[in-house]
Amino acid sequence: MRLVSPHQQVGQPILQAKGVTKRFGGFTALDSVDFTVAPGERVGLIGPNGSGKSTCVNCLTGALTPEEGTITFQGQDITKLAAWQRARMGLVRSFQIPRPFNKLSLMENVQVPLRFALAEAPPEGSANRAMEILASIGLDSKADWSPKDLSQVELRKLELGRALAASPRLLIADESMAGLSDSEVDEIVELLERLNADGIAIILIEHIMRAVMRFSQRIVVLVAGKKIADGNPHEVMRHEDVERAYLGQ
Amino acid sequence: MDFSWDLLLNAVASGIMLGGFYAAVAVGITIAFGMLDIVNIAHPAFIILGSFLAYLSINSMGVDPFFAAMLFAVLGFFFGRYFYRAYYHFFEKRGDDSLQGLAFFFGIMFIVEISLVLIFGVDYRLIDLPYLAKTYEIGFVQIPLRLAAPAVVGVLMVLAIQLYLSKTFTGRAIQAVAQDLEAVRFVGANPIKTKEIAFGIAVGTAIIAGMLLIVIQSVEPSIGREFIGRAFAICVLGGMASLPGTLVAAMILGVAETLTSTFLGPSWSPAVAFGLLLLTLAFRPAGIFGR
Amino acid sequence: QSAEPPIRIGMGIAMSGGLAAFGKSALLAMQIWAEDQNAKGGLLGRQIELVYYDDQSNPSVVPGIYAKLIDVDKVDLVISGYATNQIVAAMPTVMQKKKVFMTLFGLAANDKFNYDRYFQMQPNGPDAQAEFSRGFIEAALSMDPKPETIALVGGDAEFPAIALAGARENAEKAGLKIVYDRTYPPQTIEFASVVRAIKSTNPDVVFVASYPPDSAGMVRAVREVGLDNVKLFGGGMIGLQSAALKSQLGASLNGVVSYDLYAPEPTMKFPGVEEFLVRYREQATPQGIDPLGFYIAPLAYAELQILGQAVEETQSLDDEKLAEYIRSTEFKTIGGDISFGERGEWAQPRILWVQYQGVSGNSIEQFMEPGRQVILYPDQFKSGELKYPFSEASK
Amino acid sequence: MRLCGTKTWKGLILGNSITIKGLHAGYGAVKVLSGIDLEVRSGETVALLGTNGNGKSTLIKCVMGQVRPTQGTVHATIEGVEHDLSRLSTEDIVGLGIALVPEGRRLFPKLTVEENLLLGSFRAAARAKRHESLAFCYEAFPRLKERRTQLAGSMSGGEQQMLAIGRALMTLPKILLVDEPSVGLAPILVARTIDTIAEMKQRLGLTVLMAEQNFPQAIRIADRGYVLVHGHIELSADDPQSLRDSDIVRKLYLGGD
Amino acid sequence: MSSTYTSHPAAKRVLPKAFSLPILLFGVALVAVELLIGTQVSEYYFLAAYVILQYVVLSTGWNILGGYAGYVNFGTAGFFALGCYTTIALNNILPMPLPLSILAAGVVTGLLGLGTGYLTLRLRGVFFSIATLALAVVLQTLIVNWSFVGGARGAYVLRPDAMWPFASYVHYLLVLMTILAVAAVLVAVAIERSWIGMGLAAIRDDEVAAEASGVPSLRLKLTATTISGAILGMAGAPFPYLITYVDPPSAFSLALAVNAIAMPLIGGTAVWWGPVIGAILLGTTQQVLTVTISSAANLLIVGVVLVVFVTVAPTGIVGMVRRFRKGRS
Ligand SMILES: Nc1ncnc2c1ncn2[C@@H]1O[C@H](COP(=O)(O)OP(=O)(O)OP(=O)(O)O)[C@@H](O)[C@H]1O
Ligand SMILES: Nc1ncnc2c1ncn2[C@@H]1O[C@H](COP(=O)(O)OP(=O)(O)OP(=O)(O)O)[C@@H](O)[C@H]1O
Ligand SMILES: [Mg+2]
Ligand SMILES: [Mg+2]
Repeated sequence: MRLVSPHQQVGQPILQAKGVTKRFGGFTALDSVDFTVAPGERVGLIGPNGSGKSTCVNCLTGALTPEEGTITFQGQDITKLAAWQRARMGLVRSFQIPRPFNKLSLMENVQVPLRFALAEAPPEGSANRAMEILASIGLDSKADWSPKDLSQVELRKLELGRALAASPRLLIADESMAGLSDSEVDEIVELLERLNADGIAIILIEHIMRAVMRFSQRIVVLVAGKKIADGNPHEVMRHEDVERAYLGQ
Repeated sequence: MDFSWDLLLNAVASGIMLGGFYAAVAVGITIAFGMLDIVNIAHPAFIILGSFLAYLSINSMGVDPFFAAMLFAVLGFFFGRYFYRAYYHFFEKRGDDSLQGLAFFFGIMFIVEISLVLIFGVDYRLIDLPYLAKTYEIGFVQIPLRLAAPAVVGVLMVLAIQLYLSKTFTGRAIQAVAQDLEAVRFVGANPIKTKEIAFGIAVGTAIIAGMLLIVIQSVEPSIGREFIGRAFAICVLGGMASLPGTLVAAMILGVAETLTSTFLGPSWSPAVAFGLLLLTLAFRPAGIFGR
Repeated sequence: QSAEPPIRIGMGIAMSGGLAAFGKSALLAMQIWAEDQNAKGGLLGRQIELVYYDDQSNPSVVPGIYAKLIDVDKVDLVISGYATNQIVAAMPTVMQKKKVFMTLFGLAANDKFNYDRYFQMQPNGPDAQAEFSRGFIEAALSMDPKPETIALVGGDAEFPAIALAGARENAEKAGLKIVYDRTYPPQTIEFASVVRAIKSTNPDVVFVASYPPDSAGMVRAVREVGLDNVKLFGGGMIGLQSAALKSQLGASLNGVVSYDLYAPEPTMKFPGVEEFLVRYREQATPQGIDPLGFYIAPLAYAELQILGQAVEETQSLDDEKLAEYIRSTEFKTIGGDISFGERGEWAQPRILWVQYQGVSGNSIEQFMEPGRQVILYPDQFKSGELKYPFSEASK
Repeated sequence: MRLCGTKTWKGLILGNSITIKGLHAGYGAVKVLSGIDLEVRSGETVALLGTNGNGKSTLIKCVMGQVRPTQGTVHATIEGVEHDLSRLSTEDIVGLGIALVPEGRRLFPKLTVEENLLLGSFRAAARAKRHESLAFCYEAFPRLKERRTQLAGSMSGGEQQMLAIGRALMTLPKILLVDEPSVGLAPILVARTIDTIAEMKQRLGLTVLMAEQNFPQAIRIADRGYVLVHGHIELSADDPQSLRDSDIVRKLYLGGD
Repeated sequence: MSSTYTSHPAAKRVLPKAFSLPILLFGVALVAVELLIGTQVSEYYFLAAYVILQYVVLSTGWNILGGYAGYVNFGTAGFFALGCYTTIALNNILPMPLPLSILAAGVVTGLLGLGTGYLTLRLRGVFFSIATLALAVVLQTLIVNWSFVGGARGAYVLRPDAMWPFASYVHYLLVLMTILAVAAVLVAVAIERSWIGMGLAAIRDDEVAAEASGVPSLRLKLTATTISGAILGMAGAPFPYLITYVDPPSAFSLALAVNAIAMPLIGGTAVWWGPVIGAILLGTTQQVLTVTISSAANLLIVGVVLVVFVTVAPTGIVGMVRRFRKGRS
């Protein structure tokens, strides 16, 4: 398992984003967003469609470079680090639209982060570890299948499995439950809770409010690229801006 | 070379005319490669085929090549449609990488080239049209019709196709089909037919570009290979699937070549032209007009 | 008739790719020689068979072809394909087997090897680089008033590079000031900007060294841009010798001074050449091969005449004897009298410089008549006078 | 809306319906559907319920001619004329007047919003009315009008879903198939999207078959429903209430094992 | 928990060892045989074998980038030619034994590969391919204008005499090329079976997702472009000694670029033996055709073979064999 970075002191947030701004052409998708996550915290990130949630994830994990702002992870400035370096530090995400390695088997799909994202790669044990992960997402019986033969839901699970394999300190799950049945949503929530119990902080991006409410200790709401609320789930839900902009009714 | 306005303006004018011709060469690549994702490396071979058809038409039938090229372009269109159908059957239907198609087109390139050698021999051929022998002078800028006429035809061709793509339903479907083949069906269009038409158009433009080429310079069967790099470079520089981009990129390449060749010495012109491409790619990876 | 196996002459020759036009023309001439010779009973009483492989204009297949010809096919004699690259690529193999090597149009290809069984058919003489443009510069100097400046331009390839280097030397020796000296890359389409750049330096003489498509492009660009003040225009423009470009350029050629290897002028009526050209043209036209056959065909035929004569006279296929004979004999061929000197080059160089005069329209037939390609140099073959300045001569 | 009034009228008179009998289908060795009987009658909104991987999308693909049945029949009646859909290609089925809002949206990412919409009017019957249809779409989804020149691929998930519905409407369909319209939408938009579908149905006189996970939302607008479990029809309910009351639904959706 | 899965068949597929002894032994045996038959066999066969092995090296080198990482290099001829010209330049500065020139060429073209990687690091798919094509053109222009290595005029490289134990210089060239081919294949096998190969495969499928999984894509890509470039260049280093006289058109020949792509495709790009089989098959066909059908038609036949092959066996011979095995079991 990964050691806590020497820079980090107890009580310090694991992730801290300050003034993150991202523009596409003239359009500001993220507008000076501040964001912190404490170690082991469960944060829900919600917001209307197009409010910039995925963009935020992309900036945090290095898939996009923000125009302004700094991002600190475990006490270290990671604003300029590449996506893979952040993944190795334990800042791991899943993709909203699944992006499996299509020419690799499910087994190999999970082995890639096992070999690359861990500080000390376990060459011998990696196959067993990969099977464990596949089992935890219920895909162990399809270990040598190609991702092309999976349904949408299975692809989402694989997406999550690949993120798990990278041994995250902070896992960002971008709509991992979209399209799942309630019982499956519960399954995933339980999985996430189990991970959280191991000390992994989790940011959950989801439109399924039942899951968000059940899971989150804190909820952050983005609207049109701005953070409009941040705090206790029930308070946030009663926040009138949030009601107006997001929940409706 | 000493600088003079005379040289500069003439170089730019020549470059634009050359660019018009390059646009005609590249437009088919932009359609096939940029829009349909078909790496048609044999496109230049089709161009040479067009050159020889034009040559044949004037020398054995006495038909004006501009007119004949239109007719042959229609034939080329139908040939292209059937050709694409075969390509579809063997590659796309099986869901293979376009990489396989690449080898296929290399093969086609050899077949077309050598067939031309076997039929027409290996001599350099050229069409000298008396009515293009004139050179107009505007101020001190010289406009030889031999270069200007092909440029005009090339530009008109690109504009006409652009109009077709943006204003007709089939045209829009052609743009859409490369992005999501199956989804085209959801709007009621047959994607295979759509691609057939697009590839047909691409081959048609090759035939016309071939006619323009043999009016401009002498042609022998293996000369087409030399256009592969330029045509693809223009397509990429222009942003892959954009015809206005292709037109502008062709002009840029043409002007860059004539300017270097006038002021720096011609031997550096490919380095300048392709260096430009490399720089563009390095700083704006999607090309000038990339979306 | 004869029970003896045929004498086999092997070569690799370009039948596809960029050099194919020359390769095919040369091969046809050689086949005609083989027919002629076989009709006369062959050599040493044996029939002659040509064994040839397509080198695709690609020198990297050449070593293999010659190894196969010599080792596997066990041909009796080898000759080269067209042009320097192919010749040089074959040299190590041929030298290792100590074969006599008659070669077709290598530019100074033996300078590095100094192989004593090498004989080369292009009439460059031992110092090809300097010799090539000598006639052109002399023609330029013959003008009155004497020209003062010269522009040099050529393609980025082996032949133009050597031709330009020679022209540079000769021009400097003649006291001409070089006002433009540039090269252009192989895929150039648009020559007007090159010509305009040249024009802006205002030279008296323009020397071009080019390959076929560029030669045509250059001449057309010159016509369009106009070189009003230039006194003499021309150079080593390969391709102008071929029927295809001659007929396409037609009257645009008037005034251009170009190098050539044969011209149907009265001064060049070597015995047998006219009959050869008649037979060549009969076969060339239907095969899509150059129908005039001036550039390479007579010397390709002559090459085998020389080899044949050597075999007949020495009554042997022994390479040492053949080489000895060829080295020491003056041959009378349809390409003229030839004797070999240093490094297997022609002892007496014979690069022709011709000026196109009185061309009208685009018919090929006119080029078969004398008077269209007037020989200016060397004096021995001179058949007319230089017209100048260029704008006058172009009329 | 004016343009639709006549459609409603025709629809009522001539009838647009889908009839599926004894359908078996799958992907190669993977058998997904077995013995499906299903009917969508003229003017109805039918919900196709069922948890993931139970074959909802596959069923819709069978109707659209993307998956060929191994057994059974798929017929559609359009304006009183019956067609055997299992013999037609997808584009021909769309040509008849059956439109699909596909799973995963399947937009043309590098075309603009407006180009995407206009392509919707490809089929001959829709071309002439494209301007009216476009105005209608922009009225229904003002967001799309705002973003008409943006590339579809750079829109957020929810925006894309609107565009996908808009594009389907541009074909002027008689029958609309919708595969999971609410996936990935914010709650506020889920309800709005479902409402939009209901509204479109009303205004355009559509017949709708909708596959949906979100049971409470689907049930709001459905006239009838089917529940698909492991490729069988487990329940076929003739009114929304009986769906709500069913044990199967409770078990599947409310996690009451 | 982990013990539950030790028996699962997929779990047993632990990556095999990266180094392949059998290939090395085969290579040693091949060289030994070549040395033994040195004087008995016509040089023609040596030359033919040399050309085929040269293609084995080229297609193996190309495949490291094109097949494993999915970056299609159109500029093979540029790397090959740079290898040639390294030999020529070294020969002009200070003549040295050919093996040293080959190593030097590997270093130079490896650096070019590294540079290409840096220059094109933001380019994906076809953009990368076109960039490599452009790079080859720029390189050719530079060589054409660089008179030290002959420029447009070309350069001569004369063969020295052959030394013991080689029957001739061609024999020596053949043995060198054999060693090079075996080395290239060993490198390809090592990459394929190691974590580099897995990372490249992930990059090939989805670079963004690979990065998110911790794959240092830039570093791996640079590794691949460097190794691939070095192998392509080393294939070119002995070439001047084969044809004695090199000018830019023969070094930057289109045929090289075409073959380097066509051969792996015919063989199959997923595993190391795909390009090897492809090179042997297509290379042999070309060699045989050159000396049997002595006309322009031989290129025609190569074209037809290419077309027929990719239409009939789209996944290459590797795919065919796999399907055959699947069908049997
Ligand atoms: N192309 C395919 N090849 C093989 N199997 C497939 C394919 N597509 C889907 N399947 C399988 O068919 C089954 C049914 O899939 P389908 O997409 O119809 O389910 P669904 O009910 O629409 O679920 P979802 O909620 O995931 O959309 C799944 O188990 C899936 O694995
Ligand atoms: N590459 C891009 N170019 C232009 N605009 C973009 C780009 N990527 C995203 N956008 C825009 O930025 C906004 C935020 O998008 P983002 O995907 O982050 O939303 P989201 O909150 O994840 O929405 P959803 O819940 O629908 O997934 C959207 O309006 C989208 O159209
Ligand atoms: Mg999102
Ligand atoms: Mg579904």
